[in-house]
Amino acid sequence: MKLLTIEELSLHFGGVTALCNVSLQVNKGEILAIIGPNGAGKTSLLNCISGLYRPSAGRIIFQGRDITRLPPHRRAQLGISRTFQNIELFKHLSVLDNIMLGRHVHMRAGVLSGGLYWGLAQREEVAHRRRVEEIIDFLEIESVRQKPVGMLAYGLQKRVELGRALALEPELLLLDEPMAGMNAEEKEDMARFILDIAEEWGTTMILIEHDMGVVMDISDRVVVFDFGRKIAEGVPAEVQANPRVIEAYLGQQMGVER
Amino acid sequence: MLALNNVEVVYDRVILVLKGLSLSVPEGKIVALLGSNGAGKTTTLKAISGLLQAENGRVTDGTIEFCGADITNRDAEEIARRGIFQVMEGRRVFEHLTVEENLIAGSYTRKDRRHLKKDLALVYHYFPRLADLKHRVAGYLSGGEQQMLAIGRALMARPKLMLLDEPSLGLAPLLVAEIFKIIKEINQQEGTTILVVEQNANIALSIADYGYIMENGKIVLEGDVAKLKDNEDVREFYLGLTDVGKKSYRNVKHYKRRKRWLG
Amino acid sequence: MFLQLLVTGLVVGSIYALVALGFVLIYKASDCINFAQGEFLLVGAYVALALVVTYQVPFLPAVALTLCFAALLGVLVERLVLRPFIGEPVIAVIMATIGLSSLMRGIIQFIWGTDTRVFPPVFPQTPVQIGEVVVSQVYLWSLGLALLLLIIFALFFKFTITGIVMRAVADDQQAALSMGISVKRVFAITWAIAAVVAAVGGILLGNINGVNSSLAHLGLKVLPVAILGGLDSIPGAVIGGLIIGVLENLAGGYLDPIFGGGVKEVAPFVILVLILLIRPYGLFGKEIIERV
Amino acid sequence: MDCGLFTTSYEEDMAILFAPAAKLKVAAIIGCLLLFPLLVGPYYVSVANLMAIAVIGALGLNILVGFTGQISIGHGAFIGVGAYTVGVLTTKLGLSFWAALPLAGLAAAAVGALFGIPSLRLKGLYLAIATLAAQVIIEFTIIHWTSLTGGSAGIVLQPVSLGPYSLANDRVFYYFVLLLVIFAVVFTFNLFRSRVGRAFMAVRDRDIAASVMGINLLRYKVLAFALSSFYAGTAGALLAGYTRVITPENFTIDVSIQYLAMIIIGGLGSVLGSVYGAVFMMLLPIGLRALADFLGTFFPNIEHLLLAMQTALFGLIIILFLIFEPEGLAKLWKDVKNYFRLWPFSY
Amino acid sequence: GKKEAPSTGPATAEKTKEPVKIGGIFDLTGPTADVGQPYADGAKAYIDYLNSKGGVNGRQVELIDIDYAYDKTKALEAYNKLVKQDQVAAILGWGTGDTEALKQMIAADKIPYISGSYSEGLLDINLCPYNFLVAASYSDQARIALKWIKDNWKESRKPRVALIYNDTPFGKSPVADAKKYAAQIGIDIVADEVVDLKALDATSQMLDLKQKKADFAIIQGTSNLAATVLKDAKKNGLSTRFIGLNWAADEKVIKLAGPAAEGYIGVIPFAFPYEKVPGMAVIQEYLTAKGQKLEEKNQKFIQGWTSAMIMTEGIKRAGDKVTGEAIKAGLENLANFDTGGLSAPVTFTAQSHRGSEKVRLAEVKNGRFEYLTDWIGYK
Ligand SMILES: Nc1ncnc2c1ncn2[C@@H]1O[C@H](COP(=O)(O)OP(=O)(O)OP(=O)(O)O)[C@@H](O)[C@H]1O
Ligand SMILES: Nc1ncnc2c1ncn2[C@@H]1O[C@H](COP(=O)(O)OP(=O)(O)OP(=O)(O)O)[C@@H](O)[C@H]1O
Ligand SMILES: [Mg+2]
Ligand SMILES: [Mg+2]
Repeated sequence: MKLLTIEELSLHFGGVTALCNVSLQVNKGEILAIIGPNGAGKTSLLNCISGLYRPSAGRIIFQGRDITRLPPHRRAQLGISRTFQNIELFKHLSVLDNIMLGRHVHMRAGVLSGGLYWGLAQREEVAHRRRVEEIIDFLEIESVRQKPVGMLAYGLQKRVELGRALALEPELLLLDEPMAGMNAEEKEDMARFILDIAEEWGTTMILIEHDMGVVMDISDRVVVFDFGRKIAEGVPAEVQANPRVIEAYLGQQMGVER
Repeated sequence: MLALNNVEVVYDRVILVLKGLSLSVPEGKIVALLGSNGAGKTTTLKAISGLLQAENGRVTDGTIEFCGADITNRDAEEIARRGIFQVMEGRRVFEHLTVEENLIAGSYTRKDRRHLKKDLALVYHYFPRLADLKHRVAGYLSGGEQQMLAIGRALMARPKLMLLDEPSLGLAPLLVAEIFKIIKEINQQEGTTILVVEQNANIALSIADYGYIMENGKIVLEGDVAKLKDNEDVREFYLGLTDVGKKSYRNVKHYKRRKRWLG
Repeated sequence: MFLQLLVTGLVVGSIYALVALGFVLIYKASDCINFAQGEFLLVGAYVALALVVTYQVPFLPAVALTLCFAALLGVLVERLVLRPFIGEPVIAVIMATIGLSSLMRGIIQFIWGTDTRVFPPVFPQTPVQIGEVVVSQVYLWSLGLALLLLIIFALFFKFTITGIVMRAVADDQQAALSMGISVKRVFAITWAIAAVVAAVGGILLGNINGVNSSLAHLGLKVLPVAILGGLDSIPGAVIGGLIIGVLENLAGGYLDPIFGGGVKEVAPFVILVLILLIRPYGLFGKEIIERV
Repeated sequence: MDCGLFTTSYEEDMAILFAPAAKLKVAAIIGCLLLFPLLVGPYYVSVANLMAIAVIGALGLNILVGFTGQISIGHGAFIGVGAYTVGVLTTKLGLSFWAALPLAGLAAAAVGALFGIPSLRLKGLYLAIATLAAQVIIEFTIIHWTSLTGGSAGIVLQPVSLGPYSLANDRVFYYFVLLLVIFAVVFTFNLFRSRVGRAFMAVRDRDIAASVMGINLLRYKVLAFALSSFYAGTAGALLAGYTRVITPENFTIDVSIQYLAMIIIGGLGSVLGSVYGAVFMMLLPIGLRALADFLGTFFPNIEHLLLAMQTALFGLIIILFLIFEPEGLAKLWKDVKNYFRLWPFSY
Repeated sequence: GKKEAPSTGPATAEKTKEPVKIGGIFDLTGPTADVGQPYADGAKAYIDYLNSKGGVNGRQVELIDIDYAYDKTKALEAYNKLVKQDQVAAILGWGTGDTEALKQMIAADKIPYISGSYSEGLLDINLCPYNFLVAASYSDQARIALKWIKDNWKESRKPRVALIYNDTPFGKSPVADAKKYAAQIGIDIVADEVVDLKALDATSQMLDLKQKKADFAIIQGTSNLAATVLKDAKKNGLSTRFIGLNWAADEKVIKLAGPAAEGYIGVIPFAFPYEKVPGMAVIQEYLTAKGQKLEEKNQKFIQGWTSAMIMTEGIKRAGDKVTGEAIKAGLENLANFDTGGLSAPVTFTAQSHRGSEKVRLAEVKNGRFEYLTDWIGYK
């Protein structure tokens, strides 16, 4: 079952080619890892999928629908959600509000109803608060739920960001280096959350990560990028043994480690 | 060369982050500082380089000595002039300047401008990639390129002590290896003393001479690299190794999840 | 008429460019707009005036003294008012400079009152006839001076280390600090230069028909110039100044009789909005680099 | 002391005032406000009335600047749109003030929304200057569309009556505007603990992330402009109904700046801050004048000096505030409260 | 506000009586401060002088003055404070815009109001029963200037006249009437030029005048505007002759414009300090006692002095009951009231508050205004 199909996608910035004729398929329910050297265009690809960049050529098809020209918020409504390489939380808002914002597309109340806090708005707030509390429990961040996220430690912020993306109840979850800057123990936690999400919610995920250990262990399939082109694709073990990948990305040591 | 004695750091007058931390960096060596998120590693570096003030933080107790002089709570620029250069977390290159202008800005504290050309050549020698990108605007470089630039910029200042804050953050494995190789080279060929903060304990310990491990604002373990590598906890929590070798993230999951359900 | 308006526009535009330069300098170094630029202009004009009229100092030494004073004032203002805002959000800085403008205006008013004061004639009063166009000599001076200063600054920012460092500070103050760049010094220099540039503008303008508090409005009026050119672009300031000077005069000349005055004041803003809609960072402004 | 409160349901947890002490406090404040005009002369009531109008305007600006992060230097002009709508509708079309009041809000909202459209592409200072352009352009229109607005002479309105009472009576107007202010404050409070308000804050903190969370940036930015201008228009309409004289000077850039000062001094992104800020800024000139009068009895010359320095002091106070309490009066007040809540156990 | 307390009260018994409070809404710092300051000084000086002579009807006069910086909003605030808080009996006001804006309230509150504005619009006795104009209205002034132009016109073609004014109610006040009158008597109005009150540049307007070949231009503005216009006219080589109405013609114009002011004609309703008239001797005496010099005062000082004199005369004639109505009646009692030569004689009646219709014209010669005419009207 294809959830997302990318056809011949290209992206240019002035003279820089960030993506060049990239085609890719993501199947429902899988965890697809994208790896590649810095500046290979991994984040750019996610940006194209979530609508922050407009590709110069090519198509993006999500659940059978061409979304290439849709603005980001429309894609969110269709069920695409993401986290960012450098945490992009709403710094002055509490953890709760941040995750509530993830529910935005599922809520309806407008200005009037919200300002009067009457009827729909009030009912809705309570109902969605319940969902949000579940996510908070799941990510084990109960103790900080009322704190402004700007004050939290890095690792916790990463979790909140995951929570916010999750609150949208996405079909497709894009994770851009969720484990960067974490130590081994925290990586383990994050890996556990990702696997649980896949298992319990059945969410499809695209994961960018530089830690090969993690990639090899938790992804179903791996795609490798270099200079904006896809240079390899396959199950983790296959990719790891691919000489092109070793040369461009892993280096000798990593390649042979297994 | 550098010594921190019982340093306490407080943010916003109330948040106590460093709780009596002591460490020392001998001249010409590479010292690694490891620790979990939020342990206060960055804070330690900022305390040394004087950048705390910009964030409303202060060293409230203890002393920081550099080459025999007390530099506790001094201005950042003064400390930099004395030869300490911090490469900040998250690279922080000057986005709108070109690569070369970034490097020139790095040489600001140098008194003699005559060596500018030579210094530039040296940086380009270590990072040939930067030479190709000379005239590109730094804000659009990829993460790894920016990291190279940040280190290159530090080199331009010819510091006695270089503080590196998570140089591997977000870099591809190949680059991580390369950058650490260059760090080692710089240390050996230029004689620059280096204090490096890293999450990637494997690689950090592979080039360092000495290591500190901190938790919660204090040093909990220190020693020669070899000794650290043997330590049980370090192996488990920092190197991700178990008795049977490398553990799998999939297995971790089941183990932890069971624990969560039981608990 | 058209030619005359065009020429008048160009020379007036050169003064705008000069004043806009003050905005650009400060923006380049500290990413903030100085809403008190008009008051700096006024101070320059008044100080020169006081020296010339009250203390009978000859004009050129008086100008030199004024510029020194302006530099000092710039440094002082930076030290006392702006320094605490290093690293604060834009809106706080904007408001601080608005407060500063109010403060300076009050003090100026207290010292010099609100009456118009006039310089004894320095530049020859007889206008120069170029073809059928008449231009007063002060304007020609300002045109020349503005162009000269603009070239100097463009070179300064591109090629001197101080210039590069100033731009670096604008990008990331903390990183600059970590490299031993004295952000304070950079700011002090910037404000000093900006105040000097403003004073030059003030003296030139004061020589046209005198000095009163309305000169300070020029600060606001020139904002569109700085934005149009792109807040951080020195050539932008020049081109923006000339464009707005010309368009404003043409609009004033042809539309004022229809609308009954005031078109000159809005024309720059209308032009500005139209251009911003197409180019959100002005003609030559640096884009805010936003990567995720 | 409100420590140790437990809630058992989300409804309770999410109520604004669930502690009895808080309820009591609010009741006491409202009681004082109701009694106020009976205790002081008409002049102070009229000052309070202008203050109340300013509170509504400041709330509006804070929605835009403080909560949504879109800097605006054109608020004065949007207030003017409201005032002139009332002026034109009542004098030219013979509409009653009561019909014109909501229309004024809507007209201002429409104009605000129009000038809010560039906010999608313009950020920070560039947007600020675009709103400055709005200010200048609207002001120009007001002054030069003489047939409609009376040009620089302005419009003089007929007295407005509320049933048997005349709004020209300071006390009557006071109770009327007090009601509106309370409504506006509560409305704003509620807004920012529900969906739309949260989206505004998300746009402020990080608009890219907000768009990825499904927030339509253009819609919400324009909505913020419209909503903010609706408050402004209402404030303008009230001003028109109360003073009965509308002239362009009421809506200059200085007014815009004064409103900015209110919300910055009060506290950006704080509902109560808008209230404190508006009250403070309206009291400032009166306080200065009183101070001058008082000092004048001792030193006959100082009052002249102080009056001349009013502008300067305005600037100085803003600067000092920004330096010493950048988060505004709201924060200051919170600190004081926190201090006394723990008192005498504060360290 | 500044209270003009008596410096040397003469009769001690009278001091126990409540002072009469009157308000002053002046422009000391705004765009018309160039003329507003000396005007306010003059008014305050007169009250001080009056108090030193025992006040009115044995009561001191307290002038509570507020600087409103030519801002109608602030004028409204000031008015509210004066009426509601200080409960003044009458007010000396200032600008056209603010006086017009306040006129409804003035009528409702019954506050006799003598403003520095002589706008025709304030003469409607039904709308403005409490406003009094102490000099010829701006419209009348403009008509007189036009009539003078016509009377002295030698050529066969019609004279071309331009109107220069500022975009305020003050500036626009005489425009429509002047145009109407010009059409009546056969003068072409060729241009309307709008110049800001504080403008320091009027180049484009002067270029327009030059193109339209105006023979004369009538200026309605204040000293600063007039000076800017005169200077830019000279710079651009115009041959137009300029005539300034009341507020645009005083010594300050000469000071600011220097040689460019030569030949400038003023419409002058009040006396210059250097005139030898009985009223001036009083001022001289008062100023000398205060250690000040008459030569340092200008014509706008005299104007303020005279206005305050007329106001207090009304209060005096109101008798012991100083209510607004009584003061109004007192003022309406003035018939050919002689200000000691400081202005034309003033007459108010219950039907008309047009205090005078007469002015003198003067021309700047060698840096000084010299009269061209005696007191003249246009009829
Ligand atoms: N907004 C932009 N403007 C200009 N160039 C850009 C922009 N975004 C990305 N690029 C360029 O596109 C290329 C790909 O960048 P991208 O961020 O996708 O890399 P990446 O694979 O995510 O790298 P990393 O692992 O370092 O995050 C780089 O060369 C980068 O400089
Ligand atoms: N400017 C600040 N104000 C207040 N608290 C701060 C500030 N900076 C850091 N902290 C707090 O100090 C603690 C230590 O932070 P620090 O950044 O030094 O940790 P770190 O060890 O570098 O972590 P990481 O691995 O995430 O970079 C954290 O709990 C953080 O919340
Ligand atoms: Mg990336
Ligand atoms: Mg850190």
